[in-house]
Amino acid sequence: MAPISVLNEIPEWLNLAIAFLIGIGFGFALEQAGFSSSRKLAGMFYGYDTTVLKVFFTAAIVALIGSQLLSYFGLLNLNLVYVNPYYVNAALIGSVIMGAGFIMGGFCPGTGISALSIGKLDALIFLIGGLTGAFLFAESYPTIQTLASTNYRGPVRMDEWMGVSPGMFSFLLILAAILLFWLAEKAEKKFPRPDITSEI
Amino acid sequence: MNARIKLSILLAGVGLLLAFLPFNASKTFRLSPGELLKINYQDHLFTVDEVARFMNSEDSAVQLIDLRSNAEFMECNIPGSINIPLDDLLNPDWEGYLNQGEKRNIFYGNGDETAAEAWTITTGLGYKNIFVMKGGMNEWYKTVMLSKFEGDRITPRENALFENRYRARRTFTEINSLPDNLKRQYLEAKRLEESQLDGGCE
Amino acid sequence: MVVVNRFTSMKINKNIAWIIALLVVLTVLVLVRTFNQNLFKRNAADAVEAAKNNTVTVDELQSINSEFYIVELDENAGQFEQSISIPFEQILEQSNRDKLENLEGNIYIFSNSIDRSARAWVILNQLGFDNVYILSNTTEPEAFKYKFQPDTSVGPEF
Amino acid sequence: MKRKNYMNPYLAGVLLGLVLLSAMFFSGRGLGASGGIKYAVVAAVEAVDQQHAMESSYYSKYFENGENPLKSWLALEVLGMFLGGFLSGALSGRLKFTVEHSPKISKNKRLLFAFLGGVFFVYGAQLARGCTSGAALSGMAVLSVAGFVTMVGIFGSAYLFAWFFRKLWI
Repeated sequence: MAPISVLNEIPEWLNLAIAFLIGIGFGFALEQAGFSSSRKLAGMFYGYDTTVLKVFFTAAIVALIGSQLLSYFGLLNLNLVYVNPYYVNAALIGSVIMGAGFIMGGFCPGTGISALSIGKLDALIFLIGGLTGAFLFAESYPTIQTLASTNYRGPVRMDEWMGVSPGMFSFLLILAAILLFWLAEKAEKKFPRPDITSEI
Repeated sequence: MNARIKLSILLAGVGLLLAFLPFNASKTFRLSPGELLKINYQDHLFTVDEVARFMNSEDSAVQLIDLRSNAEFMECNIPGSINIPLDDLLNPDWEGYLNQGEKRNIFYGNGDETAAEAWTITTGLGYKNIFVMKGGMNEWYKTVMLSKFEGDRITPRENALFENRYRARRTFTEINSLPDNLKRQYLEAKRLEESQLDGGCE
Repeated sequence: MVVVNRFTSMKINKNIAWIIALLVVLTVLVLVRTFNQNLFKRNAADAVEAAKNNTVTVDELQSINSEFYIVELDENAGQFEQSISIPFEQILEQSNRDKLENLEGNIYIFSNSIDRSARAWVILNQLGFDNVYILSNTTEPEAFKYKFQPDTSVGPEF
Repeated sequence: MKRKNYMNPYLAGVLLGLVLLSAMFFSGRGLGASGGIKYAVVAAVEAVDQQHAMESSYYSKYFENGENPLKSWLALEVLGMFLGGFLSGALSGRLKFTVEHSPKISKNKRLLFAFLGGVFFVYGAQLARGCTSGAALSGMAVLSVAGFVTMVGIFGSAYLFAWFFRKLWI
């Protein structure tokens, strides 16, 4: 019965060791996908390389399907898996700022870490910028605290919000992903691809 | 055949399967009917005297849960309890409280019926550490609040028992005699301790 | 040319065969789970909802005109005339489940300790029985019989 | 050592999905990255100016339970990411100190925008309580509305801003 660390008393070192192992897997998968290259990532927004979309949606859907099936077979209690709380203002404004950061820096924090680990110095600068950003946020927190925590909706889930079963919502999401994958591969053929092979 | 088409076929197939799953496993009982029936309910009961002792010693490994309506709860409750009316039992906000492996949750209603229902539902859902205060609030009132020692000579055992009841009675009366606004503050403070699931980038 | 074509089409078939095999295995597993008799499949919230109105007292039985059955859950049944005896421990036996399913009309379950009927009621509700009620021999089993007397002369020490 | 190509994106996606699923299975939570960055800042501020850290409403909540913020799940996971990325780079022959930039822009320009990008991204991630991994990816896997909103917000606004920054990339 899972989640293991929630339902069982496990020593802290083991919990942290699991975190470390999962981190290894996470970093490995990101690097193998090619997320250690900012120009490959940026290709998403100019249509020449849509790896981001493919990896992102495949990963989310695989985890979604896996968790739904494990739950159906009584192996995983989904009620005990963290669901991100929804703060409307914070999510909207924060994600727009993140989008701007993404197109300027060419990384997101996770991909920046995987790029730095293979020696990309631009990723190092990106992460230093990230530390600065986190510091600025912490210092400005008192002034934006209200913005960050108003309009709170709780940990709502899409299926509840739309009033369908989680399985049905997953199915619709999968159909959307299949359509997006098809469009993405069409786009890759259409938009000129700058020569980034020397970089990767 | 490229990877996209293979993956699309696989995902579409599994998606179709998911769309027609007949029940939502995160909302149904995890124990099988047989398992649930076999659990010895008597092993999950506490007497009011035991609960009074937990209350007197402010035992942090015990969480009392009042299943009655909010109005009844506000009128009087066992100090240290939190109020989860039976109607609200499955509200996800309480899941972190009820579904955990550390504290013992002790349910009580006014009688035995509500608590037994709530016990069966939560135990069926796979929650551990769910117990019931036998007799509920009526038994508590009769035994802890109103009983008097009658007899000529008191044995040490009875003495300890009544000592315990008197202490519980005093705390119960003190806390429940607070004006409503103070009582609410006391309850809010309790509520904030609610354990939450850990995750995200927080 | 023909050989090459046949070769590629075989390869495609092999790929699809793997995917189909995986899907079939998953479907079989899901079906096994779905038709497992020994499994609750009902939303637990249904029990919470139905519990709001699931108790009838012995006095109220007099005014019920439609057909009903009383099921006694205690070993030494016999408090009611013409009641059906199904001890609590045996409610899941197939013969008893069949018996309950074949009763048309409301079923009132009774036990001397109401917690036993309450537990049986939740289990039966989650197995899909919507016509089962708890029979209570006291008028309001869940009412507070006392009145708390506040004592404002004693203040808590803060 | 010969360079190997990147993994097929769909296969990499399946791999990443399984990693995320195991995080849910073992720890009941999703993946995260920006949280690790924040913990580093919290720890650094505490080391430099402990009084400030204790007084600030923001920092102090990370010291409430008396634990070192670097001994948290997220911090360890981020440490693991470095090792995982390094292993992958070593296996595929991609380890190299370099600044990757479009030939049309100078190295310094790339580094300047990388810095600005980092500031914006992590600031936004703190506000939205998670980045692409913590909020969007993990959120989508548990069907969280916040996850979907964040995902649409990040990619939508990146597409909007893409036109202004096209010189950086193409």
